[in-house]
Amino acid sequence: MIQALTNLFWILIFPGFVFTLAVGLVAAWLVRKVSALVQYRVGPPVYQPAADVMKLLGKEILIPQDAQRAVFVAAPLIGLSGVLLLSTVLWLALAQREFVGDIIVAIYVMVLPSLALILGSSASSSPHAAIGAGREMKLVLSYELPLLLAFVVVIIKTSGALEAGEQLSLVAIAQHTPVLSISGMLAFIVALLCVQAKLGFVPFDIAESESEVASGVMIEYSGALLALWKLMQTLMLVALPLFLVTVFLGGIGTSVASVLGGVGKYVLVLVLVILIKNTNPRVRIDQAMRFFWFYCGTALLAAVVLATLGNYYGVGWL
Amino acid sequence: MTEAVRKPVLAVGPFHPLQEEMEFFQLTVDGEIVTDIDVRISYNHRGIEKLSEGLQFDQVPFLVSRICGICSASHPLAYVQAVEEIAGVEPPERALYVRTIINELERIHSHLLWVGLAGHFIGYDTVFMWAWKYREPVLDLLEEITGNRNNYGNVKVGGCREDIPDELVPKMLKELDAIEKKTEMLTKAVLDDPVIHARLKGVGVLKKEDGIKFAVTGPTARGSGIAIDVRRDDPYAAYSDLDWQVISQPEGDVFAKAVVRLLETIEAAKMTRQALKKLPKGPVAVEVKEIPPGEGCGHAEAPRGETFHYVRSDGGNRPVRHKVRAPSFVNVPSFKASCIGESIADVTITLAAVDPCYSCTERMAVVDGRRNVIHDYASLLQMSRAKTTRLRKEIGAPEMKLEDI
Amino acid sequence: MNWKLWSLKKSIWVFHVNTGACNNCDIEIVNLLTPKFDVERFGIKLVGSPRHADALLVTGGGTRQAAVRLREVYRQTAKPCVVFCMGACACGMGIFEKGYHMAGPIDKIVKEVDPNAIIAYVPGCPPKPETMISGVVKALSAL
Amino acid sequence: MKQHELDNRLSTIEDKLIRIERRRAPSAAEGAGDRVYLLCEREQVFEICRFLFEDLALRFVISTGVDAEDCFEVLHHFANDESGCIATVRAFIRDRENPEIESITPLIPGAEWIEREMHDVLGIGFKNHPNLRRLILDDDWPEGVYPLRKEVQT
Repeated sequence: MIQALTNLFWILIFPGFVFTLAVGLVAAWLVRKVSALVQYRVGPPVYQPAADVMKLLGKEILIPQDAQRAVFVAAPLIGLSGVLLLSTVLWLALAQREFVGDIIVAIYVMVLPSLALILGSSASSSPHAAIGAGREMKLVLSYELPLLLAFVVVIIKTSGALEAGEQLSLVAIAQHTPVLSISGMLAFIVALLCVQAKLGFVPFDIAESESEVASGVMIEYSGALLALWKLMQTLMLVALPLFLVTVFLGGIGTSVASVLGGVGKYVLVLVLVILIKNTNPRVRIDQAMRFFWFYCGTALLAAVVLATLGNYYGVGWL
Repeated sequence: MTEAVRKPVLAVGPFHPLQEEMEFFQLTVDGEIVTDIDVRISYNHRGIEKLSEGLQFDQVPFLVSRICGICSASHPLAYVQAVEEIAGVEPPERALYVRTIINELERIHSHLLWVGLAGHFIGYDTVFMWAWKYREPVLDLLEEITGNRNNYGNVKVGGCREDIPDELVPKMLKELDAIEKKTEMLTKAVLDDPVIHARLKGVGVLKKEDGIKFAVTGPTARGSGIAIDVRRDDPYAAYSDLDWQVISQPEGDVFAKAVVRLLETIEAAKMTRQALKKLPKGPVAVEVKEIPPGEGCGHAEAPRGETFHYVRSDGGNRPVRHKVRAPSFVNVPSFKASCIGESIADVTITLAAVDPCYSCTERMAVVDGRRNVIHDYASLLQMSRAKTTRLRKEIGAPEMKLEDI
Repeated sequence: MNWKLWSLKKSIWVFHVNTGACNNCDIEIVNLLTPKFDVERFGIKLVGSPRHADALLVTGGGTRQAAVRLREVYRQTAKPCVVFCMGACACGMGIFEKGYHMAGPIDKIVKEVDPNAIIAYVPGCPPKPETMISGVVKALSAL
Repeated sequence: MKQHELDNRLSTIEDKLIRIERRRAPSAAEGAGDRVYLLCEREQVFEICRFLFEDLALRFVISTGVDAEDCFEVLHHFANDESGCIATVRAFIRDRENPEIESITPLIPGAEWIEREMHDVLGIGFKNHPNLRRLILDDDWPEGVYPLRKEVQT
């Protein structure tokens, strides 16, 4: 009984939903504040993202006449639950509970938000949303393969040091820091760019382009449903960098020192994301595809070869 | 298909954070190439010509200054000149100088505004923020003279309503120096930038013959080598006393229009300074008792081109006919000549280059009959920006940073 | 104060509708975004879809052609929302009151769709950016 | 082309006109600001505009439609940018019931919009106009109501 309650507490409050949400809101504020400072503006107050979401929850929900209602309403829920699942898996793995969260599960769950976006915008039957959905789909196609390859590199890197049957376990992978090698570094950089695309940030905000016109995937959404999308994005700001931290940077431990270190790693990844967002112009969808498939793909193939060689000859830094 | 496209574009798409006037463009494209353009105006038709017939001669300037917020000094001036022509009134010399100064300040603020928006259209948001920042002091000066940041309402038949206080002149001279310096810097940054060259040169060419056929005016004409300028051709206010040049460029592309506007801004700052230094003493208005029957044409060079007003009087206290021709009315249709055959990534900036009362490029729908693709304004803007990025890579230009400007 | 009201006051997403204005009010609204005024400080953000908006900034007196579109936009806006009439034209059609092509004023057009619409007025020709900000603040404190 | 030369050239088409009126803007600087009005019947308007636009190479400025109670007037304004002169062709349409005049759009494409506008607000028909659709009145505007006519009260 007590065990069940603790688990519930873990999942819902700390470090589950509520905690993730709090971190996400702060992260979202950081994104806007830093962007404003770059443009010589003051930027919003710290409670701004929370206020935005709260306000949207209190507003009316309009569903377009021609929309497929069930899918239209279900899509943001699917997206949100996808991210929640991901963050829970991550937290449990990080806190080294007895949980056999495996990296494949995480990778599959990570696709859910993008799929939900495509579903939702296709269901809203607006030409703008249709364009957005088409772009999102192409974007997913372009970054999903490099991301997978990046994880393959990690699996190769860590497999030598792990016991049989543990190679795919997130808990086990979190014990290692594959970024401290050439192949790991390459994989990390590519994965970071993929995360940028997953978050829908410049230079890969092709599907949304919120800064100019919200004629993107969410154009027909309003009220609480829009709030769900915003929440999903907020939670992704926590989950995705955290995933990178877990897989590449050795995770967050349980001792005080390693928690502090872990927070530092998370902030580092987040700041990297924000900086990339603010110093780059938007690319076109075909440029993004070429970038991910050709450049990132080549780099990762090299990384896979390096990692295999390193494993075979026992050279850690390759 | 058309219905399905039009509805969402009109109801949802047309509005944009950088809001502009309502006009609706429908572009027909074949692949990447624009083959036809259809324009629907009327969203902004307020019936000013009819309203004017119901107002007294001295009330009309307030109406016509609200034709366009950015040309709110040139429209009343053109009207007042038409009425002065009927009445045979000659305003005092100081009034002519005050009119000149306000019109040139208006030109500076309008051109800087355009430069900012053009920057925004090709993906240089930094240019946008900075140009608008430089523009603020001009608005402050105008507020100090006329009491309003826009809509000055300063001219009347027979002179001006408010004078420029002598104490303000040193401050204005100082501000003008600063503006001129900043604009020169901006001009240099824009003219030396290889990306802007690659992005704007040879784009949206309006040939000289086409320009004459479509009767274009202002920077649109001067960018196509048609060196016309009402300030020189039919001098009004104090322009014949000042030392200045008509800027024109022969190429006819978007780049030429940008160059014309930037150089004109510097020229306008110089003219304002000269006029301030020469400012004669005396009253700023003479009394005008009544307007005799007759007809008069007044025209003035607004930032976008010639504003033309035709007024007819029957001896009463109201005009019986008042025709207004804003420069955009003839400049806008000219993209029938300059846009057709261009790629859609370049259409936004080509339309914006005309500066149609600060860009009507909002209301656009692109209909591709062959591929069934609908592009809205956002995707056009994106295409335009993506092209900038691509060109930047091709010439190996460094990433733009805020400090570079 | 309940959380709905608090959050509504702290996060105002606005959508801008021009219904036949002379562009002055529009320029001043864009001016609000630039570094000098920076309304993001107050949580005010311009959005590109009326469905996301909490406030409609309407400029211009409402021409016959634009009125139809304004009604459509109002219907698409998620409630609760506030309609801000920016400038003299939007408040009472100003100098264009007798024009034959006018369908305004804005409050009349909006009330045809929703008689209980919340409408705030910011007069001025054009209102200064400071006035606009203070107008928004006053409208919110009256809620 | 200087002013006196323009005056000379204009007198070559005097037989097509009712008369020529000349005025001078009082505030204009030396050697500038002449206004010339060429009064004619509607049948002559295309030929005169062709002469001004092609032979004299004047710049088309705009057209004005006027409801002058007993007739309609269509004024085509042209500018001579070398002398600052504005030459206005003033054509009378005497038939109030069915006002029609020849379009100059085939000659000057820049006149398309203004002729459509005059068609909207004054109900003047333009023969040979390539695209005489509604331009500035709204989609629901009643047919046959022309706001700029004098009988329409605001």
